[in-house]
Amino acid sequence: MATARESARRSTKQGAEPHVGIPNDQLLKMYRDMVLTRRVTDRMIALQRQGRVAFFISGQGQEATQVGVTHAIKRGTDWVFPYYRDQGVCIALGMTARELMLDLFGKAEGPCSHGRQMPSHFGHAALRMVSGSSPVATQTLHAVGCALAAKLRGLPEVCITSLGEGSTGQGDFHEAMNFAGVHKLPVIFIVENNGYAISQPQSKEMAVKDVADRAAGYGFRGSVVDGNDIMAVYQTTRWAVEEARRGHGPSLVECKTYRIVPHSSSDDDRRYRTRKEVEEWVKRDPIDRFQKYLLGAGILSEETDEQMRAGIEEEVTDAVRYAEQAADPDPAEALKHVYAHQPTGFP
Amino acid sequence: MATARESARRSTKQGAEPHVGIPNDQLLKMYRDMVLTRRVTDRMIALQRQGRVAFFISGQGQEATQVGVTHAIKRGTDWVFPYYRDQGVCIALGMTARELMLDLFGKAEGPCSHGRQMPSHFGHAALRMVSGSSPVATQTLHAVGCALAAKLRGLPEVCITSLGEGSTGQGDFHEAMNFAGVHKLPVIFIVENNGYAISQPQSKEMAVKDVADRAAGYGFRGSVVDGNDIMAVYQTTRWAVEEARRGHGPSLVECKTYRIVPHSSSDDDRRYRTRKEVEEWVKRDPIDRFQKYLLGAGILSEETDEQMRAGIEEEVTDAVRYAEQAADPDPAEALKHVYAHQPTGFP
Amino acid sequence: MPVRSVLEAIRDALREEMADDERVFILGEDVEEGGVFRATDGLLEKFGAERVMDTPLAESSIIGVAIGASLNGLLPVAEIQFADFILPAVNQLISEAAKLRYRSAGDFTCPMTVRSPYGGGIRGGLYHSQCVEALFAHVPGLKIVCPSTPYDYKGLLKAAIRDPDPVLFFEHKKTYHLLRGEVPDRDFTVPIGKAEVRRRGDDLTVFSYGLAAHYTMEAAERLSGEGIQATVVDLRTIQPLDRATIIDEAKATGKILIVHEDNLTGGVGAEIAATIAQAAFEYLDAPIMRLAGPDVPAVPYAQALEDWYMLNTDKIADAMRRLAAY
Amino acid sequence: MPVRSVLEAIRDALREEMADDERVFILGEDVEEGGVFRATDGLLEKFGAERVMDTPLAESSIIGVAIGASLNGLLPVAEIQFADFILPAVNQLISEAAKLRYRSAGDFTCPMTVRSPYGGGIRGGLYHSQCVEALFAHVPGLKIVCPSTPYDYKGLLKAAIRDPDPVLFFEHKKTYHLLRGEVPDRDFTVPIGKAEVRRRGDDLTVFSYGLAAHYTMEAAERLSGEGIQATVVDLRTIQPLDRATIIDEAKATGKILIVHEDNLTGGVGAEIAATIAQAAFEYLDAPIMRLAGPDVPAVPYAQALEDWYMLNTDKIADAMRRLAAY
Ligand SMILES: Cc1ncc(C[n+]2csc(CCOP(=O)(O)OP(=O)(O)O)c2C)c(N)n1
Ligand SMILES: Cc1ncc(C[n+]2csc(CCOP(=O)(O)OP(=O)(O)O)c2C)c(N)n1
Ligand SMILES: [Mg+2]
Ligand SMILES: [Mg+2]
Repeated sequence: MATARESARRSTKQGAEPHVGIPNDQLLKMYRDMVLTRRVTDRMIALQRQGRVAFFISGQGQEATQVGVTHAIKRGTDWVFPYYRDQGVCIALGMTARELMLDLFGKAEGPCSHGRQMPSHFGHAALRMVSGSSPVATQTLHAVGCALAAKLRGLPEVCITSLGEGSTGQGDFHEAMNFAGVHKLPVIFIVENNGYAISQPQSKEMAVKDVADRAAGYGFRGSVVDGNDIMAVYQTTRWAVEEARRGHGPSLVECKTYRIVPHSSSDDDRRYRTRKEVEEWVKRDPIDRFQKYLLGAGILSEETDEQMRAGIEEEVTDAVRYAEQAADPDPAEALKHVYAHQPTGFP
Repeated sequence: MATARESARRSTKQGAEPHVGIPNDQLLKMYRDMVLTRRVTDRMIALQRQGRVAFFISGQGQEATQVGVTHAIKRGTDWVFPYYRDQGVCIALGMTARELMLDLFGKAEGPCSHGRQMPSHFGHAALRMVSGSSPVATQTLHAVGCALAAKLRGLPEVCITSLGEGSTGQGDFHEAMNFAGVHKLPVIFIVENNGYAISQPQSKEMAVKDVADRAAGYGFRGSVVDGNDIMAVYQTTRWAVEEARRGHGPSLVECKTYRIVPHSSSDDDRRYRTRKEVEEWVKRDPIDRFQKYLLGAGILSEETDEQMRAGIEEEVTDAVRYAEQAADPDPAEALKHVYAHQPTGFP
Repeated sequence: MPVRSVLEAIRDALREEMADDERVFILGEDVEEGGVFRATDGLLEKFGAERVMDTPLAESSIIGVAIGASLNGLLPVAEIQFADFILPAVNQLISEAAKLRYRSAGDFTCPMTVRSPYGGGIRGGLYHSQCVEALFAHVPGLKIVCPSTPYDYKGLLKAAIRDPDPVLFFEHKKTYHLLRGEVPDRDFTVPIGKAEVRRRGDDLTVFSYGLAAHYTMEAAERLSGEGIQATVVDLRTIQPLDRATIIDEAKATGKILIVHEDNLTGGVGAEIAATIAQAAFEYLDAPIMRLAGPDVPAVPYAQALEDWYMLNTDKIADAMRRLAAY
Repeated sequence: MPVRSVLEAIRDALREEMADDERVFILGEDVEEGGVFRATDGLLEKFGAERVMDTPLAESSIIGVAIGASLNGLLPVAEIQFADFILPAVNQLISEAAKLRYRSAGDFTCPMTVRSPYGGGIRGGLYHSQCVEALFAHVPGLKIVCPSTPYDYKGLLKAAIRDPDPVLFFEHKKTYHLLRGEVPDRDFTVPIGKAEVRRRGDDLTVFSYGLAAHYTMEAAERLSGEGIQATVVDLRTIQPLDRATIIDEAKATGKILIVHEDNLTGGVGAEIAATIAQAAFEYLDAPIMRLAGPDVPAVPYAQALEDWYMLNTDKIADAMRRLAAY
C-alpha cells in the first residue's frame, strides 16, 4: 500500500509531459468546462449583486480541481456526491448553464431541487449526481454506501465525493473513511483544500498540513496534488479511479487550491484575509494557467479560444434569460414528495 | 514529533530493566491493584451467576493496561474519563472494593450513579473520575474539553480517557483527536485494544493493525505498547503524561491486550472465538506475568504475596456483604436531579 | 396457525423478505453472529456474508451507508443495536433520510428500514431502556412503526422493508420473548399508517402502542370484569398517524386515555391529545388523560427505580377506573 | 431606555457576562471573526483568543468539549452556526448534557449555554430555516429558551449563562435586525421557566413564542380594532414549560389558539394543547386550535414556497377570527 507521502510524490512526478495520455479534444473540453464554469459563476455574482437572486456560492479558483476530477470518471456510470462549490463538477459532468441558472433562480424546472433548496445543493438524477444537503460531510457516507452496493451487486461503478478541508473535521468523514477502508470500496474522497473554512484558516481546523496524511490510518492511499494544475488533478484521480475499478479499494485525493472569492454572497472575506494573499492566488489562476499551457503546446489557438469564449458568453446569456423567465414552483405542489404516497393529513 | 512507529519502538525499547524508575512500593501497589481488580471481578461473575445481581461487565485480562495507565497520573489532580471495563482504573485511582460492589448492586450509596445506571458506568467526584454514559466514545470529547479548561485556566492538570479499539470508529473519537491536536491539549487517549468489539474482530472495525497510526493524522504522538506488560504501559503513559504536563500536547497510547472473558454477562463468546485462542491468552495473563517478574526480581516474596492475597479476599468478602445489605435507592428521590431545581411538574 | 414469539416473528419476516428479494440485505453491529438479541440468528448461514454484514461501531455510518446503498438499488435493513444508540445517527436520519425525497422533489429516494430494540423493563438502566420514537415523530419524511403483537411485528416489518420510504421499526425488547401469538407462515403484510382497534367498549377509549398496548389490553380485560368496557386502540404506526381512526374512536366514547412508556412531556401522547382536542372536542365527556413515563431523562437501573418508572397493568387499570368514574 | 435590536441585545448580554465572570467563554465556528450573524463581533478584541475561540467544523465536538470544560470550572457559551447543524451534536446533547446530573444523582453537572440561530423567512431553504426546539422539548434535563423581544433576549441569555444546567438558547434569525425595543443598559435577568402575558383580552387566548409571538401581537392589535380582544402569552421558555400560566390563561378565556412556525405534528403546540385538554378541560368553549408550519421536512427555498410555509400576521389574524367566531 502506498503511503500518503509516496503517492503524493507519485502524482507530482508526472512533470515532464503533464498531458500525456489525454487526447487533445479532451484537453480542449476540460478547458472549455473550466471557462464555462467561471463565466457561469461570474454571472451569478452579478445577478446576486443586482438583486435578481437572493444568494449565491461558488468555487471560483477551484475549477481545475473540479473539472479535472470529473474528467477522470466514467460519466453516466460512476456516481458523484459533490459539495456546494462544485459548479465545475456539474458542468464537466454534463449539466448545462441553463440548468445551473434554473437552480440559482430556484425554478421548478431546476434539476437539483426544483426550487426547494438554496442554490448549489447539486443533484441530477440522469447524471448520477446525488442530491446533497447543507450539513457538511454527510454525503461522504452516501458515497460509501453507494460504492458498497456497487460492490455487492458486482457493478463496475466508482463513487466520488468531494468536500472542503474544514469539513473533514466532521465525525461522518472519519466514519466514511473507516467504512470504505474496512470494505475496500470503490470510492474516492476528493478534498478540495482551499485553505479556509469560511473565516477559519486550515490551522484552526487541523494540526496537520495534509489531510491526505489521514488516509494511511484507514488503510488506503492518500495523495496530495496541486489543485490548480488540472492535468495533475486529472492524472491522480484517474489513477485512483482505475485502482477503485480494479477492486483495489478507496483513495483520498487532496487538491491544494484556493477560493479567490468570498465564502458566499453573505460573506466579506476582507475581515479575515489580506487582499495581497488573494491577489497572489489570482495570479495563479488555474484557468489562465491551463490556457497558457494549451497555447504553448499548440493544442489551443488564440482564435479557437476566442470562438470558444464567444460561444460560452452566448450560452450563459441564454441561460440567464431562460432561467429568469422559467416558472416558479407552485405552492400547490409543496406538500408533495414528503412520502411516496401523501398521507391523509389533519382533517 | 515522534511518529507512531518511532514511539512504539521507544516504548518497547525499555527492555533491559523494565521497572527502572518505579519504586518498589509502587510496584507492589500496582501488583496489589491488579490482583484486587481481578478478585473483585471474579466475585462479580459469581454474584451474577447466583442471580444476586442482574448484570455485570469486566475487563478481566486488561488489568495491566488499566492499572499501569492509572499509576502514571497524579491522582486527585488529573482527570479520568474511563470506559465500562475499567475496574482496574477505578481501583488504582482509589475506589474501594465496597464502592465497586455498591455500584454493582445498584445501591443508593454507590459513588458512580447511586443506583441509577447499570453497573460499570464509572464516576467518582472526589477522585476526579467523571461519570460516563453507555454510548461509546462520547467521553473522549469531555476529556478534551476538560483539558481545554485546564489549559485556559493555567492548571497543571492532565486528562486521560480510555476506550476500546472498536469504539474508535465513532465520529466523536475523530473529533476529539482533532480538537485536541489543534489546541495542543493535555489529554491522553488510551485505546485498550482487546481485539474484539463484542463479537467483531478488529479487522471488521478498521483496515489497519494499529489504531496508533491515526495519531499522526492529528499532529501528535501515537504509541503501541504491550498492554499485558504493566511496566511498559506505565512507562509509556508516564512519558505521555509528562509531555502533556509540559504543554507538549496530546498523545494516543494503544495497549494491545485481550479480554479473557465474554463481553458481558449477557454474552456467549463461544459463538465467535475458539477456546484455544482464549486459552493462549490466559497463558499470557498479565497478573501472573507481573507476579513472576516481581518474584524473580526479588521485589515480592511468596509470603508477602500470600498475605496480600488473603487480605484481598477479606476485603472482597466484606465488600459484598456490605454492599448487598446497603440501602436501595428510594423511588421518592427518583424525580430529583433532573435539574438543579425541580420544576413544578404537571398539576 | 403457528405460534410465534415477537423475536421469532421478526426473524421470520427478515428471512422471508431476504429469500423473496435479493436486494434486501442486513447491516449492523454483531449482526453476522446473530445480534445481541439474536434477531438475525441463522441469516448469515442462509444468505452469506454479502447480505448479512457487520459494520464498524459507528451508527452514523450505518445509516449513512444504508442511505447510499438504497440509492444504488439495494434495500438495506439496518440494525441499531439499542435504540439509545441511534442518537449519533440523528443527523443522517433527519437531515438526510427524511429529506432526500422532498429536497429532490422525488428524483431521489431512500427505501430503507432501520430496526432497533427500545424500551425498558429489562434492567437496562438509562441507556438501554429509552423510548426514542417521539424524537422522530416530529419529523415529516420518516415513518415510525412500533408494533405490539407477533402478527403485527411480522406483517409490519415486511411492509417496512417493501416501503418506498425510510421506516424506523422499533421493537420493544421486553416483548421479544414475553409475547407470543398466532402468526401465519405465509406471506402477508400489515399496512403502515393504520391503527388497530383491539377491543371495543362504550365507556372509554384508550390509545397505546408497544408493550404499553399489551398491558392496556390486560387492564381492559380486568376492568371488563368490573363492568367497565373500554375500546383499546393500538396505534402501531406513530408516523404518519392514523388520525381518522384516532378521531373516530375518540368520538365514540368521549373519554380518552393515552398510555405510553416514554416520558410524558412532548411524547407521542401529546399529539394524540392535541388531535382529539381539536377534531373531536364536541364529543368529549372528560379531560383527555395521559398516562406516561415520568419526566426524567430515562429509566433508572435499580429495581425499585425501574418499577417506579415503568408502566404495568395495575397502573393502567387505575387510570382507566379514574377516567371511567369522571 | 436605550433601544436595541435583538442582535445587539444578544451581544450586550455576552459582553456583560464575560466582563462580569471570567469563567464565561465562547466557542464555535467563525466566532473569532464575529460569527456569520456577527453576534460575537468585537468580543475577541475585548476578551482575547482564550475566551473567544474558533473550533474545528464539528458540532459534536463543540458540545462535547463544552461539557468537558464546564466540568472543570468554566461556563461555556457554545455557538452552533445554524440550528439545523445542531443535529450532529444530538448525542452529546441528549445522552450527555441532559443526563449528566441525573445519572450521577447530582455529583456532576454541566452548566453551559448553547446559542443557535433558528427559523425561516430569510430564504435559507431546507437547511438554514429549521425550527429544532421540539426535538429537544421532549428531553428532561435540557432547558430550552426561545425569546421574542430584545429585552427578553438579553435577560434570558444572561439567565442561561448563569443557570446551573445546560440551556439551549434559540435565536430566531429573522428577528435579529427586524425587532427593536427598549433594553436597560444595566444588569438584569429574566427567569427561565416563566411565560409572559403580553396582552390581555377576554375573547380568546393565544400561546406562541419567537417570531410567531411577534406576529401574534400584531394580529391581536389588528383584531382589537375589530372588537376581538385576545390574551397573548409568549411562552419564552419551551422546557420546562410554565404550565401554571398556561393553564390559568387557558381557563380565563376558554378559547385557545397555539401558534408556532415549526411544523405541526409533534411540535411544541401538541404539548400545550394536551396540557390544556387535561387540566383546563372544563373551562373550554371551543376546540383547541393549532396554527403551525405545514408537515413538510423544512421550509423550501423559492419565494413562493417560503411564503407558503411561513406564518405571518394575516394567517394568524384569520385563525383568531375563526376561533373567536366559534
Ligand atoms: C454541519 C455543518 N456545520 C456548519 C456549516 C456551516 N458552514 C457551511 S460551509 C462551512 C465551511 C466549510 O469549509 P470547508 O469544508 O473548508 O469548505 P469550503 O467552503 O472552504 O470549500 C461552514 C462552517 C454546515 N454547512 N454544516
Ligand atoms: C454508540 C454505541 N453503539 C453501540 C453500543 C453497544 N456496544 C457496547 S460495547 C460494544 C463493543 C465495544 O467494543 P470495543 O470498543 O472494542 O471495546 P471492548 O468492549 O472490546 O472493550 C458495543 C457495540 C454502545 N455502547 N454504544
Ligand atoms: Mg475550505
Ligand atoms: Mg475491543
